[in-house]
Amino acid sequence: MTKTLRQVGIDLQESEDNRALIEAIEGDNPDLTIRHLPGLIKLQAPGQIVINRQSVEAKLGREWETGEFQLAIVSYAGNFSEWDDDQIIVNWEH
Amino acid sequence: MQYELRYQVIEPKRHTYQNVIDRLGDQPASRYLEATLDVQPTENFHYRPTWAQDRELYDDRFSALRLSDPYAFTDPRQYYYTPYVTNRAALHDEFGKTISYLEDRDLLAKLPDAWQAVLSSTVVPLRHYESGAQLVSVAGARFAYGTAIEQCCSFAAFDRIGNAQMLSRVGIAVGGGTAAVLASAKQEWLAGPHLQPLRRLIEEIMVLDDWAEGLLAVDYIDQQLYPLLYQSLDESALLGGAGAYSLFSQHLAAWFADQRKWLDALTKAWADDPERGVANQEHLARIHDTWAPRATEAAAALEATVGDIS
Amino acid sequence: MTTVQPRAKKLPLKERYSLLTRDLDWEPSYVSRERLYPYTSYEGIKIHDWDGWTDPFRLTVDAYYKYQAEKDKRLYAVLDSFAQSQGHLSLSDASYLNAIKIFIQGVTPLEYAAHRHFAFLARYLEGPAPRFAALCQSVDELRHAQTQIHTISNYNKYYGGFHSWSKMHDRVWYLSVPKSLFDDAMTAGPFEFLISISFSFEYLLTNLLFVPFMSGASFNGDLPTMTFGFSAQSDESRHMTLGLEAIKFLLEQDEDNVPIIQDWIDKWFWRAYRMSALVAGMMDYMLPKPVMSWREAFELYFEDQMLGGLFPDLDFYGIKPPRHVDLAIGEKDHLGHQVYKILHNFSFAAAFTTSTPTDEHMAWLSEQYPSTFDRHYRPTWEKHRRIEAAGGRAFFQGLPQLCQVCQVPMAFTEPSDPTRISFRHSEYRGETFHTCSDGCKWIFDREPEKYVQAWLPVHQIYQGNCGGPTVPDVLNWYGIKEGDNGEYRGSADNTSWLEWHK
Amino acid sequence: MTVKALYDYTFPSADRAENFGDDQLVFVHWAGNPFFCSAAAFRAPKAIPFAEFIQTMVEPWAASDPDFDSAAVRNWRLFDQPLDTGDGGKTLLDLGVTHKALLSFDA
Repeated sequence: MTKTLRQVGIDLQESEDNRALIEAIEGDNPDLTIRHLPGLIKLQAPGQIVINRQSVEAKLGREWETGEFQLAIVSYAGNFSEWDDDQIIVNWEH
Repeated sequence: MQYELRYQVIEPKRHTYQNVIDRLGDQPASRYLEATLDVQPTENFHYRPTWAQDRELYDDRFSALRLSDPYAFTDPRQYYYTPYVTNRAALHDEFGKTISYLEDRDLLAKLPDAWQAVLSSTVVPLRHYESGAQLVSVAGARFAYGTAIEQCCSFAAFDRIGNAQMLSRVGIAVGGGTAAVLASAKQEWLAGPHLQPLRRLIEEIMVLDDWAEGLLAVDYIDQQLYPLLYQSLDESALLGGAGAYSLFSQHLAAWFADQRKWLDALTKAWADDPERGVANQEHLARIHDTWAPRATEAAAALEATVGDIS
Repeated sequence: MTTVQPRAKKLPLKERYSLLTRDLDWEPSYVSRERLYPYTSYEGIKIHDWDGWTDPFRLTVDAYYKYQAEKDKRLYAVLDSFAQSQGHLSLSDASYLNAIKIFIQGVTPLEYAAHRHFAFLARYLEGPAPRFAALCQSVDELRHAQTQIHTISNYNKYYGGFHSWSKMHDRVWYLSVPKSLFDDAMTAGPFEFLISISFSFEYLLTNLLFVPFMSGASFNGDLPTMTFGFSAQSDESRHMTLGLEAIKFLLEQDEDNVPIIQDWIDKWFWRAYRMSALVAGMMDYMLPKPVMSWREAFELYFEDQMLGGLFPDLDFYGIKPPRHVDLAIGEKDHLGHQVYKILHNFSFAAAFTTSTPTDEHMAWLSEQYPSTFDRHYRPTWEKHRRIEAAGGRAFFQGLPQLCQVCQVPMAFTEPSDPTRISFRHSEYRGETFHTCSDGCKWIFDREPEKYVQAWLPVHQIYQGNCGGPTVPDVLNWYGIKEGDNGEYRGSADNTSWLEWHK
Repeated sequence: MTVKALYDYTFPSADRAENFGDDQLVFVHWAGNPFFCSAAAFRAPKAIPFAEFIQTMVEPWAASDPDFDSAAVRNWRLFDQPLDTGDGGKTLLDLGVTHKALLSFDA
């Protein structure tokens, strides 16, 4: 199966609280493009965006539950194909 | 060095929204009132529901119990969303600490056998009763007339899932972190003779058309079950070496005390209504006579199984 | 977050979640399933296995309370400090608040309507997983309505137009556009409601409507609105997921569902898109410091993300992009201008004010709309400028013709000719019904029994149901007070603003 | 296609002709004038002579545009068909202008 490369996106609030999360996402998704709008940061990548608990915790210096991602997210384009204790993946399925 | 913060003094043109002013005069109003009074639409609906003949989208005829002013009732707890979730976050946080404490020390698994049996076969199965009560409450969230009443029903519906999840977590803990006890508890709910009068009753209440009648019918059951299981049994537990039972049941007792506040106030508002009070009292009596004896009967069947302990 | 729950020892998240939610259900045996769930068959949707529904968020009640209480703690801290420091004085301009007036009159009541009707789904859907997701959404929507009321409460103390939002939503002409849309969805069956609001509205269009709007709030110094907006959007992500899950679930359940769903997508895309026209007018004209044009937002959030991303995904199930989407794309360079013209023509009868755009703003519009603004829209604004230079202010001295379906004044133009108003009409039971576009006409012809009932504000005024025959009678019945309406320059808000900034 | 409902979903039109008694709704569009966002809606007696309708209802509305010149009004159309308004003495009803008809003119 060929992997689809349509863009997926996540919009996050641009705030001090979310800086570590954004850095972790940047680190784990090399093809990420970033756009700043007032109050908002828009992340896009071809195919998928992945968020790893361990990466976020490393940037934050504390424990972080994937559920806390709900405090940061403003919007997204794609599908949460995975959301478990360790990882969140946004992609298109077909 | 001293800083002086200087703000311009600006006289407000009005202190609150006009609908609140119309009711209470132009003075600062609480967040509860601003978020509650007159929020629900009342007129000029565009289309008729395809799912209910002869009804508007919001219609006080969805129940026989009506208020001439739907905002004659307000929640004595003054819950709008934020104080509601803040209060419940604390309740569940406390419960979470309790259950962690019980789990860390395996206290539920170490309960005397008789208490384990009561938990597994009678208390944990009631998570399904809570789930049924949720369905009844959420009907009020949709069909009650006026924001003051429906938001109490909405919160009660969410509470019920919360209660069901608390009982489920107890079940998981009793099962030593597995789903085994939840599975056997479900069998008890479906087939255990001591629970069938209750299950029959809640199923019959779940299909009632009148949301308020359903709410009161469930409350008659609550009024039997909560004092029995989470208060008097709690006392026996403390005396009978089952302190672990008491530790979790206090949270359900606390919820029930909170639930009473708005339901009692609402029942009073119905009965005291200047225009509809007499008719409401007749309906309340009918509803009581229809459902309260059934609740007593269902509770008695269940009480027989816990009687040995208490 | 300061406290972190210990992770469950033995049960993984997925299984634990399932035990705490869907496992609560049981098959009733003392009453029939049909009596318990009477509304899930009449729309023709076939469901074989309600357990096929998955919920990626796996939010348990305790986690829900914890996260939501934390969000609200942050939000209300912002509201309190903004109020205490007279933050409203640092807005870009008082005219900015016109957008917020339309928001509380038009959008807040929709949040409330969603609250009520997601409770309907939480009662009547047969599967415990979607019922729980609907219950969460129902209380979330109450949160949105109430946080908006509280955010805007502070502005209401100092500015006009906010004070009677609830009554206005039931009565005022432009607010019948959003109200009728939700009435339409709520009067339909539970599955159509799910596709209309969860999918077509929440998933397809909510980004387009809210995200640029909240950025606009941020850009214009409205910290509270930005904060409640982004805070609400974090719930919205869950709601979008419900929408996407709903559509996939229904499509996977039975092939016969596919044409029904396609039909609903076709209807609801256009219905929701037409309502969003109000936002187009707002984005292009009502922000003193504009942040993004309707066209750019439409391209970014709808064309790229939805047509480019989502619909190829849905193609797998045989779902095509919505009918009439080509018309929406075709008018993206016109929509905001045509809508603001309506508001500018009729703000004498509205609970907000309007103004002819300034030179600077027109320069921005030229830049954003190089192919249309100077050619089709600038000349009319220049004419208003001439009238105003001579001391006048032109309004539409009468009442507009409304579309029977979307209820927007019939201001939209032919796809092939932006100088000609698009008129469509249908005959039903011997009566004529006018619609503004092929999209609305198609919707009318599909279900005329529904749309003939519409409470069209202009026609109701003429039937004598709106307080009396004169404009002041009607404005009084609407709850509009002297100074809420008309032209911004010289209005009560403008006068106060200048006074406070002397 | 009809509305799917749990009962016979038939309701009268909210704006049926009888709700307006001896009057009716008429829509009037000034074609090609972008100053007005849309056509205007009027409630007019069915028996009003056309000229009177224009003079007492349409002209005050059209004068919202300061460039309006009543002498320039021409080319009346009923929906898409040319409408011969004669000397203006005929009533709306006589001219076939019925409830919720759309009239257009150039000016």
